[in-house]
Amino acid sequence: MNYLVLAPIVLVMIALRFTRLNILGWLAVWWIAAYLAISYGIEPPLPSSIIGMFMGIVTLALLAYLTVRTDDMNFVKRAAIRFLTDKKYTLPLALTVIALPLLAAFNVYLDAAKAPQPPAAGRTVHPPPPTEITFKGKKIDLVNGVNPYRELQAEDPEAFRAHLANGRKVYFQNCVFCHGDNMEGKGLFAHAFDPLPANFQDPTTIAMLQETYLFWRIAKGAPGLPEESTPWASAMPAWEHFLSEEEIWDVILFMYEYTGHKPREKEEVH
Amino acid sequence: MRRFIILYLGLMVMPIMLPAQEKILGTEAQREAGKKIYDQKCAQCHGEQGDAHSVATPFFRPQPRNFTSGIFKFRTTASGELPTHEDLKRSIKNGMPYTGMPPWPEFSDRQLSDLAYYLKSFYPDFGEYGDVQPVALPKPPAYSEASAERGRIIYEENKCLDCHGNSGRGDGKSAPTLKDQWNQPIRAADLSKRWTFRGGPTRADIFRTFTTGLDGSPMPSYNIQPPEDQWALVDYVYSLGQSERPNYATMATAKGITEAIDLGRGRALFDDAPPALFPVAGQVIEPGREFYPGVNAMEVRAVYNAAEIAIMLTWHTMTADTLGRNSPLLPVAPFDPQAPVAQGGEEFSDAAAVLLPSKTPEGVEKPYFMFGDGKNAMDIWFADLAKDTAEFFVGRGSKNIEPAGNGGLSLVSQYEEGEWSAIFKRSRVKEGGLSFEEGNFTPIAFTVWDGFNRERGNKRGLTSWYYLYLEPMHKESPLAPMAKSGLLTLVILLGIVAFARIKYNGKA
Amino acid sequence: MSKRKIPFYIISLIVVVSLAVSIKNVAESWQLQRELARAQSVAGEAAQQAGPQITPENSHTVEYRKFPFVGSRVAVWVIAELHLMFAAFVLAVPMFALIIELIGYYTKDKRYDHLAYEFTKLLSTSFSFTASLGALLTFMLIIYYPKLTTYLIAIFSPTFLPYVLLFFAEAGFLYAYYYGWGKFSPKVHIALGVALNLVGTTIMFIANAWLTFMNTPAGINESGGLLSVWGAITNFTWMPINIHRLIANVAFGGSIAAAYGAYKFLGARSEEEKAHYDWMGYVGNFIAIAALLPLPFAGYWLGKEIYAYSQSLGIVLMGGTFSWLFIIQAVLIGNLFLAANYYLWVSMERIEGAQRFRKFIKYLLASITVCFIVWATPHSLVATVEEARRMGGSHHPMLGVLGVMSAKNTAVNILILTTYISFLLYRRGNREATVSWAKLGNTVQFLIFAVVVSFVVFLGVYGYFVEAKVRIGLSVPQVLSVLFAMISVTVIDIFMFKNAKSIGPIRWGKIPARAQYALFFLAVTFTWLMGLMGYVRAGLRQHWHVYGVMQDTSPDAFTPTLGFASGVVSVTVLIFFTFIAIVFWLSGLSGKKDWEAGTGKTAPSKGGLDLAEEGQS
Amino acid sequence: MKNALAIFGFTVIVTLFYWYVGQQVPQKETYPPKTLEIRPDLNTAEMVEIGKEIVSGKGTCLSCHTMGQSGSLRFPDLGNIGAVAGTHKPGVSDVEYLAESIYDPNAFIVEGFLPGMPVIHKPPISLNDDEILCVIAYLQSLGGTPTVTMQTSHKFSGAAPPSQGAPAAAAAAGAAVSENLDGPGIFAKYGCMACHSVDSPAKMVGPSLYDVGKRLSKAEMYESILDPDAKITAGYPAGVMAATLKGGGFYEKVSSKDLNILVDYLVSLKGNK
Repeated sequence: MNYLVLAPIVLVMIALRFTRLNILGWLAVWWIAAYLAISYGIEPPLPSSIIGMFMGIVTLALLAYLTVRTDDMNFVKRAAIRFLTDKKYTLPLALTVIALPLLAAFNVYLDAAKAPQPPAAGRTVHPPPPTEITFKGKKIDLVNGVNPYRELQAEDPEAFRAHLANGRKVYFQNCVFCHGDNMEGKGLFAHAFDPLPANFQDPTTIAMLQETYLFWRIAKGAPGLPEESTPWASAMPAWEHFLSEEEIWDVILFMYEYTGHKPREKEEVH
Repeated sequence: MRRFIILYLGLMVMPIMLPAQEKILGTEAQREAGKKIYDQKCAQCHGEQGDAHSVATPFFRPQPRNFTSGIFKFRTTASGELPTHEDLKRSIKNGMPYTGMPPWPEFSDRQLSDLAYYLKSFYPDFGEYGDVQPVALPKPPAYSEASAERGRIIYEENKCLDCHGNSGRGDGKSAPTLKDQWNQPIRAADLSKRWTFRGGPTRADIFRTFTTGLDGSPMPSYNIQPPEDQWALVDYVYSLGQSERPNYATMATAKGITEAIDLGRGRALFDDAPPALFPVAGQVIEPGREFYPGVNAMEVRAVYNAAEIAIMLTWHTMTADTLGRNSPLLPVAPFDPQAPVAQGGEEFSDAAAVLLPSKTPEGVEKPYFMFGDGKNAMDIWFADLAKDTAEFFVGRGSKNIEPAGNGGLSLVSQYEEGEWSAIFKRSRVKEGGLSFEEGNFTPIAFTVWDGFNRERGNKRGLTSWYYLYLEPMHKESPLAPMAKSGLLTLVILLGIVAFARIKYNGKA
Repeated sequence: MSKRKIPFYIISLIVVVSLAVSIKNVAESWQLQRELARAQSVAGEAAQQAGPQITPENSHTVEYRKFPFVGSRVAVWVIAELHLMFAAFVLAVPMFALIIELIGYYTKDKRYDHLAYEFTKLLSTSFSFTASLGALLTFMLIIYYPKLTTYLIAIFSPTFLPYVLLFFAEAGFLYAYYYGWGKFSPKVHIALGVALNLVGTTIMFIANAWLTFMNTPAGINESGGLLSVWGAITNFTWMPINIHRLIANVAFGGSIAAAYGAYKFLGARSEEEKAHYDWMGYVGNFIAIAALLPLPFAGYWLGKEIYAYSQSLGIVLMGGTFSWLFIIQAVLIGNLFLAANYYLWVSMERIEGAQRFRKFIKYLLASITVCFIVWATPHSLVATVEEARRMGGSHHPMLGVLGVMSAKNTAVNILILTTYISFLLYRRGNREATVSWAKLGNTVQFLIFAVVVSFVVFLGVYGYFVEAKVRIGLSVPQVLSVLFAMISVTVIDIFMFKNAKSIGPIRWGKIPARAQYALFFLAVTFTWLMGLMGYVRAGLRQHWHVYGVMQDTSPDAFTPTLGFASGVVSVTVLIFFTFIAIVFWLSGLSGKKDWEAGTGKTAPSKGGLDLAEEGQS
Repeated sequence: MKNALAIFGFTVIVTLFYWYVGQQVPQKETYPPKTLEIRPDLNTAEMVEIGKEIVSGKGTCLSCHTMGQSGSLRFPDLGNIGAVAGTHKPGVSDVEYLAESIYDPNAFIVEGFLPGMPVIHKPPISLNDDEILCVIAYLQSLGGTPTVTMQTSHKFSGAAPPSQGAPAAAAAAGAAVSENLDGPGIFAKYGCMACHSVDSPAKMVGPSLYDVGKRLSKAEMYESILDPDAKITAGYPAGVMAATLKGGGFYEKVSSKDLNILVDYLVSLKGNK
């Protein structure tokens, strides 16, 4: 949130409440205010694709508002026709007719003058997992599989704690450099990678996934991403080459323990 | 006997001291609350007992602080004294950039305080010496160029350059020998990168750091008089780095030039090319893991003409290692957490490499960023700085790197005041391989080996994929599309006016 | 074409339909497939298969054939979609024709009866379109996807004959219902309507079994062999799809009927005609929106079942390749709500006294816009590297929270409540409560809204702090509280406005033309949405014909881009509306019903039904 | 008419608008996983995939070898073979070592194991050179990074018939399809020869079946196949065959017809070859 931008906008909108502006002016102020708030009022700034989409929706809504009342519409229509036909407005009309094409041309110029951007690639953040993977020759069922040590939590808390401790060790010797001490994806080397390492504290990451999904992502890493997750820029290694199956399950236990999230369970079969 | 008296006296004053004690050491409940946080968030690195014996200790350099030693680097108190309560809180909250200690903005003031109380319980003296008084920090006067210039003299007079180097890049002559209190190698700060300052990047931070010193490290405290000179030194250090934040780039832009690319001109060739700074991370993934790379950033510039392209890599390193040899093929023993940190020696030279896909990629698919993969090969332009010729490798994975002659590459390199520059040159077109075309984005990545750090093979610093953009020499004039769009708008507008006039004239 | 000839045309149509249906039946047998294959080989097309000469013995080895120009997949896709759209319409129209007839029967308001009849008029032509398209689809499947078709026939063989027989029953009931209008006693006629609907729904359920089996196969062993037909029918997504389609059909049919009213309104010459069609458009729209409201919940159930069947399939749907499709869907649904509300607001102009509610429009609009924005916010954004770095990843710290289910559930619930409020204001337009407790009633209603909105928002926010299982469960109290608000407020309203004072009449017909365009907008959006959802349901299988059982090995096995799919859906929608225009035109030819008799001078209704009350003028 | 045109125009505009929305989202085509055939232009990653299919299918390697298990094993575990292959014989690269282990399995025996692996580039398994290259690629990928390409040569290259360009995956999967095999064919299909010899009284992992027709009745053979641990030939460990067959899915996959043919074949083995 950028309050320096938002505060004046709010003030102007409050002032607007007490002024008698005609519908066109009113809509124009709203449109500009929405544009400024969306483009500059949010920190960090939104990507331009999103600004475009939001403004599209706002424009649609304001157009709906303009046309919802017949008297408003007639007012606008009459004003437009007057502007287009009345002799009195010839000069401003002529100016508009000249200015708008210039503006359009200038816009093209700005586009051309913009610094080139490296090709952007939309990534699929949660790619669908395969139904099973082969881990060191062993098939791991991702659909119906479970973390084999999860049940210890209830059955043998002592053993479960041992697995957690092992998971903690694995995490802090392998994962912490990128995913960070607090599992927020802000490790020592995180700033050097794009996409940035995943933030496990975020309730929209591991809290939404089954443990087998994590196993797949850890074991297969970026090289094992399916095609829709290209461009494979992720630096996540395929840990199957460096960790044992037990270590991976343990670190998964630890990740949930540390963040306080619960893994998604397989939906009940009805 | 004497000890007995002290104990006796101590017992006598105990009732009086208790409230004061509580202020310094906190209540049982506060320490307990601190311990809870500590055990969950801190013990992995600083150890359950606060003694920095932990699963993660060997993986970080500088190593996590040992709280039982009572030595703290970042304080507002005089050299050798314990830090204040606020100092501890600040260090936890802000963390230390470019070390394993992250900032903890999510801790509330109360949590920070509880933690600080608990940390103090690891070292008994906190209770004994009463409340430590911070050294008063004067309000910083405004920065001035003149003061910075004067600061250069203070910098020289106080022998700062012995460690920090003539240009402040951390390359002083005694820098390679520095060890901390625990006999661990330690590096002098690179003063040209203020964002890496552990104690903070502001002028007040710099002032505090050199007036109070960094206990446990070879950085002593300086009492420079008169006080203006203290600020002159601060201003000089401040003037060495351009900003508090690294301005990391996402792409490098190659500038088109018309003259021939003459490597004899060296760095001057790139005077007009915009620099792009890329962060370098340790290769912590595959065997040969490098947890503390010697280089943390690399600057890239590039120029091209009709026939050739030249890419210059520059980076800061403490020593120019031009003895020994280096190669991506050299074997590395697996990381051994038990082994002491090895450095120095003349076995391995400094080296750097430019990594590029072997073929212009179709779409967004690139070789795996490590050293390519079986599906997509990677070109490695390699510079062993002990030699003056470039080498060329094709990578299909870390264990599948083949030397392939020199790949048509030429190389010049130069070390000056803590900064290496290595310039590669190649013809822009390669039959059946990667060609550089005007207006195209080519994926590019970099790797750097610090010989002093005994980096070689897969033990290295690396970047992820970025892009190299060849800025077209002749930009297409936007006039035609501008005219087109303007005319189209004009026609539409005139159409609207004509329609309205015919239909509504006189009726509105 | 004179009036007298109409029955002749209808009979010919019936003959054609029955023929098509029986041919379809025959076509499903082996025999025809071999015939076709042989015919093809005779025609020399076998050369195109680049395979050996086809003989009776090896003809079943052909797995795919190629449709010229656009390819088999697109051809079957378009035909299937058209068949489905018509089928939806044909199933939905009797449903609300019956509802409206019932209302007319109980209120003794002749207008409803006429309206129901007019809807039914659209039916007979659409029915033949549906059947023809169905036959075409079957042929295309047999010709272009013989392997898949054979497999499905093998699994579902016991269901085909009942299906076809039910089709005959459907035709019989339909024409009896249509031609028997006013000829049977009302009770018999209504019974016919009920039977028609039951048969139609059963037909849809059977067809749903086939297609849901392809998504979530059940009742078979690992190698695809049949274990139980009943198991294959009652697969994971069968019931959710049944319910989803049942509701969606009503909404879709309502919107098309409203479009019909709008079309007639715009072409109407007399005031009375205008009044009638204005009212018809209103009723159609009302039904469409009423059915739209529960639709998202049925959708969530379907999604949940897909997730339960397989995490992979669930993630393909919600998080993977198709996550962007749901952003397009959000735009469509946002537009639906916006247009539906817009129609209500504009149409308030024909209600005297509704001017006093105008000032609320901007708040309702603001609420809709904000919810629309939340719903359309993607989770992972398209951003340049520079932008992504400023955001600190591909998730924006602020928008990231809007991109997930908790936020979207909340947004859709509030959208529904807002639409409900618009309707409430519309309903009160020309009336003023006279009961002594009116003020208290208003306060209580307001409090209910306030509490429910805060509760829904609270649950939405709370959803970020609990595990996935609980979070998914939270949508239930959200929905229930919204339902509670709608029902309790409606009940209070009914009592409060029991003997309300009328401020002025509803001037049917005095509605601006742009409101009618809003109805068209709704119809097109609904249709497009159906096309898109059809695509995602089928596309979900990716390179499988039957998920996990039979792989698609044809050259079309890849999943096309969303842009391409949008193109196909757009073309399908345009073809559909061209056909619909023909249906409208034909039903217009079949003679003008003497609707004049019913309007204008009916007695005020006595029932407590909303619709009936709206009908007052 | 004018109305109808206006409405149609409006419909077209709305449809175009949604089409436009559809163009604004990221455009990505997803292709189904490729079916792999052995072709000379395969890249290493694809070779690994094919190798994996062969190892668990046609090659019947997993009848004896395990992946990622430790403890007392009959055959060396392959879970980390890619990392250790280069270390077994000094001076021999991992590719050469793996090739030797496949073409000449008894040339070098890992300490603690017994010889007994059949050659697999000859009937009945009959992998060709290209398939074996893929197997090597896959073995390298287990714990290591594969380096071989289709052009890699080693000292055994040419020992087996070259590839006919047959689809390897299909061939590998072919094991599950019922074909009209004779007794030896079925014996080969289920990988029996990995543990039992039929042409000589040589002891392998399991007892030789050279003269089984003389030793066992038909009923006993059925029992030994379907419940191997019911009776154990003296000198052989229990549980081995059961464990192996479970891994290979023998019980589920063998049809009663195949079982009959197999037993008939075994009955015919009377040691007079």
